[in-house]
Amino acid sequence: MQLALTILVDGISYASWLFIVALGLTLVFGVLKILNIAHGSFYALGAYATATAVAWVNGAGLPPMWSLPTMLLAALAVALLVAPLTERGLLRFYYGRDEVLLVLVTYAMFLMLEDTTKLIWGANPYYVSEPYALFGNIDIGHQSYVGYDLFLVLLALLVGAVVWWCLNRTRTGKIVTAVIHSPEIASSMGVNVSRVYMGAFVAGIFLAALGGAFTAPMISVQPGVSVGVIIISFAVVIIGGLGSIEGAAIGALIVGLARACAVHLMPVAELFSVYLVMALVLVFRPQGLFQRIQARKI
Amino acid sequence: MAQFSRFMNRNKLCCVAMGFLCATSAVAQETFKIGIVSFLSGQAAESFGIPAVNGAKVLIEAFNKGQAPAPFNKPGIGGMQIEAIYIDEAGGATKQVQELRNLYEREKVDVVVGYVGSGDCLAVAPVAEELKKFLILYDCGTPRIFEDNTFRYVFRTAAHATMDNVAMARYLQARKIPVNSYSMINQDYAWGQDSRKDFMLSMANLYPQAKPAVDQLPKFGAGQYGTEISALMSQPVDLIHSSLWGGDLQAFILQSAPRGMFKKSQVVLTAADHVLPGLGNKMPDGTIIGARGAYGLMAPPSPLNTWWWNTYSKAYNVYPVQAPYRMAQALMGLKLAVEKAMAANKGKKPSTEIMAASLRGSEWVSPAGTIRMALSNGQQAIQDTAIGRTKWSEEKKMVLLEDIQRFAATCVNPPLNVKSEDWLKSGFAGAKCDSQVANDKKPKK
Amino acid sequence: MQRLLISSGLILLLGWVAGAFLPRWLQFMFTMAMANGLVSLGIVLLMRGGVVAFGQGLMAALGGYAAALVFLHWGWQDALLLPLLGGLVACLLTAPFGPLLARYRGIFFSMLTLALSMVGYGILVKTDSVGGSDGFNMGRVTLLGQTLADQHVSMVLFSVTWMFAVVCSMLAKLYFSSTRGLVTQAIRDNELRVEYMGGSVANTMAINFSLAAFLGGMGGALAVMALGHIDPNFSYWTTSGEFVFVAILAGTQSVLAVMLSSLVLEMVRSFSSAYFPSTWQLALGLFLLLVIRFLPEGLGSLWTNRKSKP
Amino acid sequence: MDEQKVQAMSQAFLLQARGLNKQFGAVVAASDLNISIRAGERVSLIGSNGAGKTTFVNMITGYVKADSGDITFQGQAIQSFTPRQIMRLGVARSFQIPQLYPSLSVLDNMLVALACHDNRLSLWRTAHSSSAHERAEQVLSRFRLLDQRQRRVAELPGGMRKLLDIALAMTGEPKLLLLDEPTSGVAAEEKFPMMDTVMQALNDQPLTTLFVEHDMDIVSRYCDRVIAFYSGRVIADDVPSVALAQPDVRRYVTGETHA
Repeated sequence: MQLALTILVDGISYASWLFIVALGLTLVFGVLKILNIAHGSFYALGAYATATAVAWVNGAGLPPMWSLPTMLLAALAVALLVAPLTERGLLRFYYGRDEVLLVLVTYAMFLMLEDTTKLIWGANPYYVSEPYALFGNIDIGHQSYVGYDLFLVLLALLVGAVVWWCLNRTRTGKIVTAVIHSPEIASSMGVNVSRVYMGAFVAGIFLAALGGAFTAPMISVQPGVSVGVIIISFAVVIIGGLGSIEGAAIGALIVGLARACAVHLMPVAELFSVYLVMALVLVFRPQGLFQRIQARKI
Repeated sequence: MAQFSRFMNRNKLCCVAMGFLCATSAVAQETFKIGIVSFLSGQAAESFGIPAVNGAKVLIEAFNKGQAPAPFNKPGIGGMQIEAIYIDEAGGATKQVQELRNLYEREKVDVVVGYVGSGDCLAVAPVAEELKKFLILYDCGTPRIFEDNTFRYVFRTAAHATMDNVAMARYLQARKIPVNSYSMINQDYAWGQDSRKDFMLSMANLYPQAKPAVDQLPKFGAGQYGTEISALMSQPVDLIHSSLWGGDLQAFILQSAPRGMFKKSQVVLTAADHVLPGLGNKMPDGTIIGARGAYGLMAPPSPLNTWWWNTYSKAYNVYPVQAPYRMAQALMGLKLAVEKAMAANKGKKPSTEIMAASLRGSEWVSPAGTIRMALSNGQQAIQDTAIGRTKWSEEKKMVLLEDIQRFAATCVNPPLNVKSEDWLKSGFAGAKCDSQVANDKKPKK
Repeated sequence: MQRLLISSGLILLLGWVAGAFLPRWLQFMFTMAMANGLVSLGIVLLMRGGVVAFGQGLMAALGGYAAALVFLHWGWQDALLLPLLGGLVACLLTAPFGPLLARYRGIFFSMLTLALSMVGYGILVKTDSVGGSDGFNMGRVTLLGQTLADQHVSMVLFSVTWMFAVVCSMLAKLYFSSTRGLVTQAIRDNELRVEYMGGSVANTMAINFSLAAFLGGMGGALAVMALGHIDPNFSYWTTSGEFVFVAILAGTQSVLAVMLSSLVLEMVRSFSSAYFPSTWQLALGLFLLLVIRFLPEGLGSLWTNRKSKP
Repeated sequence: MDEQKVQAMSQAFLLQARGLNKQFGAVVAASDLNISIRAGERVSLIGSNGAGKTTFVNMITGYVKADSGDITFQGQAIQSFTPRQIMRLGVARSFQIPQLYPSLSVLDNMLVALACHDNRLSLWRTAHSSSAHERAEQVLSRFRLLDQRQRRVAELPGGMRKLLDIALAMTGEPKLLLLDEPTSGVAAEEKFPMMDTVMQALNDQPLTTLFVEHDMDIVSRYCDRVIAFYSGRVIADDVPSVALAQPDVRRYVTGETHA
């Protein structure tokens, strides 16, 4: 019982972190049909930006609570500066290419961003652990958790809700969903598709950066942080169904819980638990959990 | 298309330029070319690769200017200016094997000093042997390299990883720290798996009654340890052992300290010195850490060490940790060996054969104490090591180490021709632990 | 057919002669390029059917481990035998997955193969008996019972690899213009119609998958023979990514292009990491982008015009 | 009725559909369809859009599975078969949207069809054997496509695509040929020449043909039986002159065409 509770909490808190990152990935795929390997690099950028910004806030002697909005702004800055640059200056030249080809394009972007980040911030580690202490500790069962981790769960819920609302309750959202279903029809209805692409990409990158920004306090920001998140967030969106919001949520939960079970019950299996889940889901639901196969008109 | 072809042309030019460069360096005798390979990108860059390369840069500069203290004061290497080529170790063993061949046969280097990854070391060693080229492994840990093969041109100028966990267990015993149960968290690849095994065997020798409890093997570069920490803390134990390093270790500490893990159990980290400067007061006091040698804060005081400490600190305004020390002891050993070989070779640049012969079985004093090429027919070094306890110093604004205890090389390394694992299982048969220096002052900054 | 045989024979001889004059490092680079090229050729085979395998590294790993293990434990050390064996093992071990994977298309095929290769990676890292994540070394191969001296080994390995590369390329060319080869292309265009013509899409895909596995295993075995070392990274996703890149760079129209692209990648990576040690990823990434941008149909499109059959 | 009789009945017919039902959500595409086709008949299926013509064809060829009811071809129940199995029995079809291999040449399209039909796909035997070329070119010439054989299909005009689509279906030497709107998307003045070409090509062998068509002139000119659909039901089934004269047909089907 106690163990079950711990597994649940651990699983959920891991899942919520994963969800924020994966959401951006699935959004970008849904609209631009690009499975973005460089997503991890934007995550890293978010973390670095936060490291710099929060350090500055603390330096300015502002109250620690300020670091939360700062992190938000850092992520926003990354999204507004870098995303349009890469989308306009790079990605758009590859639109309409084969999905797998685009994976490679983003792989190249990933390589380049790795070195670029290193050129800007160097190889030394950055720490911004101050926010991590903001919410103190919370005891659940016999475990004492850091409040911040549970705050991330709330953040994830909030992010999920906001994105869902934007897509389903706003005019822009309707347009975006239209583009997701069929860019051709949307553009024939006078939608400026390239604007939507740009917007979706910025949003996706913002979510990646947000994930990085709010993870920064619990890690040491340094080269290589990007690699860890790529494949696992891939697994999430593949499990959930590419381009599906609720899919990303469920996928994140599945992965989080699977991993938590592995760690608590069978640590030796942790290494490939996630891939096994992914493979299994694909075998039984080729399109992922939240994607249906539409018959083609002949 | 235009860009593309231009790019290729540039490469052709590169080749030509390089060919020319090779030609010159082949005839000219006044330079000694060293290929230095370490992580310049990826997870190991921050903690190992770049500090080591930085160390190499300052040391080689000092060598070339003849500014290093005796016996390293001859300019360059025996008068030859040192020319270094740096290669990124990231990209896997396959890439390393190819780049090693390119270094020897395309860049015509006289020696390659490098490799942090055990897998890379295993892969490149036979290649150097096949090409009959001089190779110095300066860092990688696995004992398998020389225990599974015999080499003539391949050397390792640092002790292998067995030492780290043996010393840790001996420290616990020497400090009379009671351990009836212990948990472990190690990365799920060779380094972590080996450290875990070594520590368990060492504990079996010194703490036969101690029971292993939780045994976590997170994947390399996991970043998020919340779940593992819950698992570790779900069972009350006296001791928690970890061989995590670099970013993983930092993340683990940042995430576990607030949850009171370091208060609940005594935490021992076998390779943690390199995170101290960065973590600062985020490093919990009283943690027992190793440095994979008597490095950094635990280096034995000596003029040489003071010089090295100051030179490095001045250049990069952070004090040197294990990685630069390991690089330094490799380059120093190399310098002396080559100079000895030149003396034997009437001052001319010696052949690989002679250089290897003079490094084989030699010994020299490094900032971390004496290095002895004692094992595996004099190809594998042993060295003294030390373990200490962290203590944040408010006035120095840095983490210091107290209760430092040194262990003689012969006490924590297997004797000649005994495989590490057999030695551990034999209960450290033949270990000589007489010369134990107890706590002394760490060098002044 | 005759023309194909003669031309491949000539290419084979030319390569052998030319190889003898190369410096050893270049010989080795060619050897690796050909070995990797074979793995990528497998991907090209699948690409002609419209799917891209992102887990081809697993095939190379299986072939490599198989070769290295029989070398050590059964003492089979022949340079001509091991590659065939590697190919066979990879083919047989993955054959069961063929029919399953045949159902998948596009990104899902890629991701499922990737997942499989990562599971394989995990298992290999876990297996101490094969050296875990560090892998293990394999000794020097023999040729028809002859042991090889230090100074000959690199030339011999080059010649052997070159031979396998040329022969496989020839067979691949043959396959591309065969009935099943043509149907494979038809499947990429419109598999529904292939089914309506009475052709079995699933079979063809499964067969291509197994052929790709064979080539992957063979390439892996050749690479291991040259490297003398194998580790789980063969099966890591970035390795597969490079194989895929070579396939994309080559395009699906020419077999020769595959080998060429593989060589180009080796060159670019090696020189960029030698001349920009801390920004070589930047250079490599830039190169990938330029190629994909300016050679959408791959290198092959430079000399095969679209209309004519490959 | 007892088994023998059913057998006997279905023997008499080449194709027989009994009690077919199919719904897509709220849309009824087929409700209790009972249609029997004799060997040698030229039947045309008419009806407004969404009346269920194409769905019927899709059900026969296995692309869509009926919710209930059964289909027999030469007395063999085929409702559970895949398109591939059904095709192997001798049922071929063309498509409303031509289903071709755009990146291949016209000739290669035919070679694929032949290779699939022979069902002896080989890893080494070339697809470009002279015998295969002969057969392919023979069919192409019947459809007046011979001089296009080296063109990539992607570059073909719509009418030729339609022809090639039908030609592909024909290579299997089928017993039953289903043409789904052969003239849709073809310019008005090309319709008749095109249908003439098709019909001549068909005349060469005894072949039962079922075609979905909108153009009543084409219907009355080329077929000897008309089945009219309205919202999934058959509202008329007779020789063209009679069927097209029926009030229901005039109201629901042809009404919109000649108002």
